Amino acid sequence: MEKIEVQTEVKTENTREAFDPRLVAFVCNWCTYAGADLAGTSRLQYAPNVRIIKLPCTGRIDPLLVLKAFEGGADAVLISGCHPGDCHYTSGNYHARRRWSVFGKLLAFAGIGGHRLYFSWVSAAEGQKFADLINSITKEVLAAGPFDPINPARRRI
Amino acid sequence: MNIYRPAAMRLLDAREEAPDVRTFRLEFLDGAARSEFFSRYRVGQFGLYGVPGAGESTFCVASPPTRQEYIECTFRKNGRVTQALQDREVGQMITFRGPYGNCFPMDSWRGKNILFVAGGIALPPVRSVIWNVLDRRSEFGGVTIVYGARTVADLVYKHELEQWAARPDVDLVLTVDPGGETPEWKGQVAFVPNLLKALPAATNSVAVVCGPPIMIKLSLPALRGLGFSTADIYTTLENRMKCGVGKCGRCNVGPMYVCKDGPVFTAEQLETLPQGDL
Amino acid sequence: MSIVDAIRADAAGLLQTGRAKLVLGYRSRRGQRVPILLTDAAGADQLVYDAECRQNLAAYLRKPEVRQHFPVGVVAAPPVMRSLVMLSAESQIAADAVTVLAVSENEYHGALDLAATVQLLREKYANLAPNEELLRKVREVAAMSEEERAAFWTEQFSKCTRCYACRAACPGCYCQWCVAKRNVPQWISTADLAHGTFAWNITRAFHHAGRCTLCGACEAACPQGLPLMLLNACVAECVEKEFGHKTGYDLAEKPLIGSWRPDDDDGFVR
Amino acid sequence: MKLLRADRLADLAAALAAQGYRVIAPIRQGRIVRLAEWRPGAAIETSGISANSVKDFLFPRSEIIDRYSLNGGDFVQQEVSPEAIKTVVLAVRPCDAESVSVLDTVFNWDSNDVFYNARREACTVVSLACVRADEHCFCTSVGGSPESAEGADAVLRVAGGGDKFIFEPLTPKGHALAEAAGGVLAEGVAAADPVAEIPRRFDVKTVTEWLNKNFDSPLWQEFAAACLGCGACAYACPSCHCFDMQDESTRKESVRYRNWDTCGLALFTLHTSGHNPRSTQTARWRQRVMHKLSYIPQRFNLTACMGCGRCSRLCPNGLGISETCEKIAQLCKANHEGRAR
Repeated sequence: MEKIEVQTEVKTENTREAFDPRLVAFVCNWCTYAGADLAGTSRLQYAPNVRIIKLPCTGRIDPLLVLKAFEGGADAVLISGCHPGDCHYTSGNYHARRRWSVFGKLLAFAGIGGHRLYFSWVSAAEGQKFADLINSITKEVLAAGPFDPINPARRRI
Repeated sequence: MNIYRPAAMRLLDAREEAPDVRTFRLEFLDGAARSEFFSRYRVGQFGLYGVPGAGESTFCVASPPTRQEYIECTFRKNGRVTQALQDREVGQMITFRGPYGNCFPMDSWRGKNILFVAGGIALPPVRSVIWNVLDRRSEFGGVTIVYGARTVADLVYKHELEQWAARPDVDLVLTVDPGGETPEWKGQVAFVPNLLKALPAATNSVAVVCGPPIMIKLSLPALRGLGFSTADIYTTLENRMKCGVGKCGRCNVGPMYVCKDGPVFTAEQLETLPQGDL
Repeated sequence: MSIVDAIRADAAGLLQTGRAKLVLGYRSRRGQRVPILLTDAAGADQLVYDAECRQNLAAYLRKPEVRQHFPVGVVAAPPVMRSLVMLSAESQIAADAVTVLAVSENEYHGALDLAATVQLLREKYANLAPNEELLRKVREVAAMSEEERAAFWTEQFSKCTRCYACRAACPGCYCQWCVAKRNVPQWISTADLAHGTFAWNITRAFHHAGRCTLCGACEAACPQGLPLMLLNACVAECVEKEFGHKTGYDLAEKPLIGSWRPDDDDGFVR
Repeated sequence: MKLLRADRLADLAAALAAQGYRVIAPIRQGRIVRLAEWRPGAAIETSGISANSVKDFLFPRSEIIDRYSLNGGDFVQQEVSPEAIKTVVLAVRPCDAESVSVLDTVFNWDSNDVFYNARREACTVVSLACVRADEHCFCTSVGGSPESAEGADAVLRVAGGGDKFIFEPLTPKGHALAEAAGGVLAEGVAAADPVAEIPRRFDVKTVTEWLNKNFDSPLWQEFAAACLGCGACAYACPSCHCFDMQDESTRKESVRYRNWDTCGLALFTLHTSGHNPRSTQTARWRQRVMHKLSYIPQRFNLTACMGCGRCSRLCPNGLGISETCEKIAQLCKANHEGRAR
């Protein structure tokens, strides 16, 4: 946990004028991480704004991790795992899907909208998809602007 | 003055005592803080050791006031703060507040025999008394130490146990709980309270008892059986603490604040405090 | 026989026959309705019931001091009945640990076991009238711009003192180790800082997905007047719409977040 | 005699704000009335008692007590100064004003808490004598009174059937306030309206005596039966003062906060080992009652309950200090009569 806080910590407060989005991606070990790895070994270029955090399975990703990421300064969070039916642990991604379906709507209701929280399936073979995904999310977040600095989810000690 | 502001200490040495149990040797970074501490420190008092970002934790000061170059504490890694403390490396800094609480009335023990009874990780508070007594050996009568732990590995201060065992003016009884012995173990295999029953009857003696609640509970009747009066049996209480200075209310037991009126209590005082579920 | 008389008679009966060692009901105190824990049939005439009885008595079933008196009788309106069914479905209480004194504003249904309670809920209370006022407010917040919503909740959460009255009042909050108690790491900051109160209130609402029966006890208990039911209603609406899940109508119900179906909504996945 | 028209309370607030005071007053927010910072245009509610108390402004919910800049394994202590804004708390109840004495004692016995003292020094308390009370008020049972001026720097007394207040400065701070109020206060003569009648529900001495002897009474089970274990009563209580200390940090900075805490929550006494010396809700409720009415009286010769009734007003489960004390008083009375017979 300590590592996550460190990686996502605000170094300088972004402004709308000079905005370099910070995207935190919680990915599963078996599909999306391998997909991201493939994107790298295939020399695919994608936005350098993403910090990838590998977990065993999307089923492990607790909403509190996402809140911590927002707390620490993430402008957007991506959760990505295996396609339905491909989960290394049979059903972790199905559990995750249901969880994020509810949590995303609750978060939106509380003022953290759709362009802050993303969910996707990226398999180990989909290096291109991963690169495209990161590029498009970065573009969207760039358009949306920094995660509102007065948003209550952001840590201010 | 901000009473919640600790002093900065540097970690001089960290010794592994038992699994997850370490002894820290610390020095004050500020000379004034050091003299202030040693002008007030009496044996039995405690301090709050902390790491900024993790918080503070309460342990006794395990070194005696007769040694003023450093202070020592011994603690087990168990929660957030103790983890952060043990993650500190020699040369790095930690915070310290203290000394807090009351002390053992050692001056009133002059000329008396002293029996120390300790269990497991509770040797540190007793250790500061033991060294204080040994550093002023001529002022006291016989010294007996009964120390037990669950297993041989759980005994702390092994190096000092050897020193005490070698001294002709100290009777040391070491024991481990049944099942905790190793093939090389030469000490006793028994529970501490059971060993106490075999000791000679008390005359002109005081006892200092420190250990897990169950050990204290069973040791008190054994000591009474040896002839100790409840006023001559001393123990140190532990409660969760935050402020250490009688404000935060956490260590409240009956009308007492353990941080101010304790941690040292006689068995006689304990009898007047609420028993059972505090 | 009036509703209240019937409840009193049944409560006394349960205690006398030993079908219950404790009855959880409501009494009147200084104009308020507050819980009463009866162990003696002689006290049954203190019981009252009306629409002002807002505490969800199922919350007491996690208390060790109450659990030692199982089996118990519980005076329960439909949302409380649903909470009891939920607790049984989530293995927090044995099916025979409670007898339900099933009541609604204008009818008393007798002392029922949980199976009969489910039957009753399905037959008579399958479609509880939605709270129009609450739904209107949910729409109002949902219609705000994102900035307005963030500002709205920032202001609301700023009142939170983290007394956890909402948690105490809720039967769904049965975790012995609430995440708000955990400090390695400190998941939820305990200081009066926006991110801590945000994390607490959002996490509380989320953890009740599929557990909340919209009984309103949390909001009624909040000393600072936070509109907690808005969050609960948002979640409840989502779970019903997306997963067809209605809490507390099935003793074999699987916890919503702990289960899944292959055809769950996929629309939000990239 | 200084008088204030009842409809000019907001003008008084405005005049004080113009003189640099942060003005705190009871203001309606949704379904509850809270002591909050007064802003121009806000109406001051004097009819009931606020949900929160003066405590919020002397000993706030969270307060920074230490600060470090971090650099790996080393740190540098940074300056922390107590935040003490010149504040006036207007129209609080006499019980609130009295409660300050408990906080004064706790934060200053043995050693002095600079954070509390700085706020206390900068705070002027203006109480409003009660002409109305509700069914939860019990100040008269714990030695208080609806017209008590103890702890207040100035008192407002309702006069003229409710159309004006008598403003009575009592301390130098109160006089300074009268001066700052300027023309809003008019000279005149008026007689104070009769204060609220608050029945004595129990005798606090009898209760304290019972408590001193009955830690082990099986009745605690019954007293605490309805308690579900939240901190609502303690956080609303004007004299509950227990706190926690927690660090909040980033990689570069760490701040130590003092946050409210309460014996009602299980975490309060839980040891790291998992052992909890106060393991049941019954024991926790007993601690709260004992601390107020037995331990603090024994230690400081003070009663730590002012009878404001917030605990029973707020508790959804009908617990409160007065409920427990009434039961104890009834018990004592029954025992006494039993012995007499």
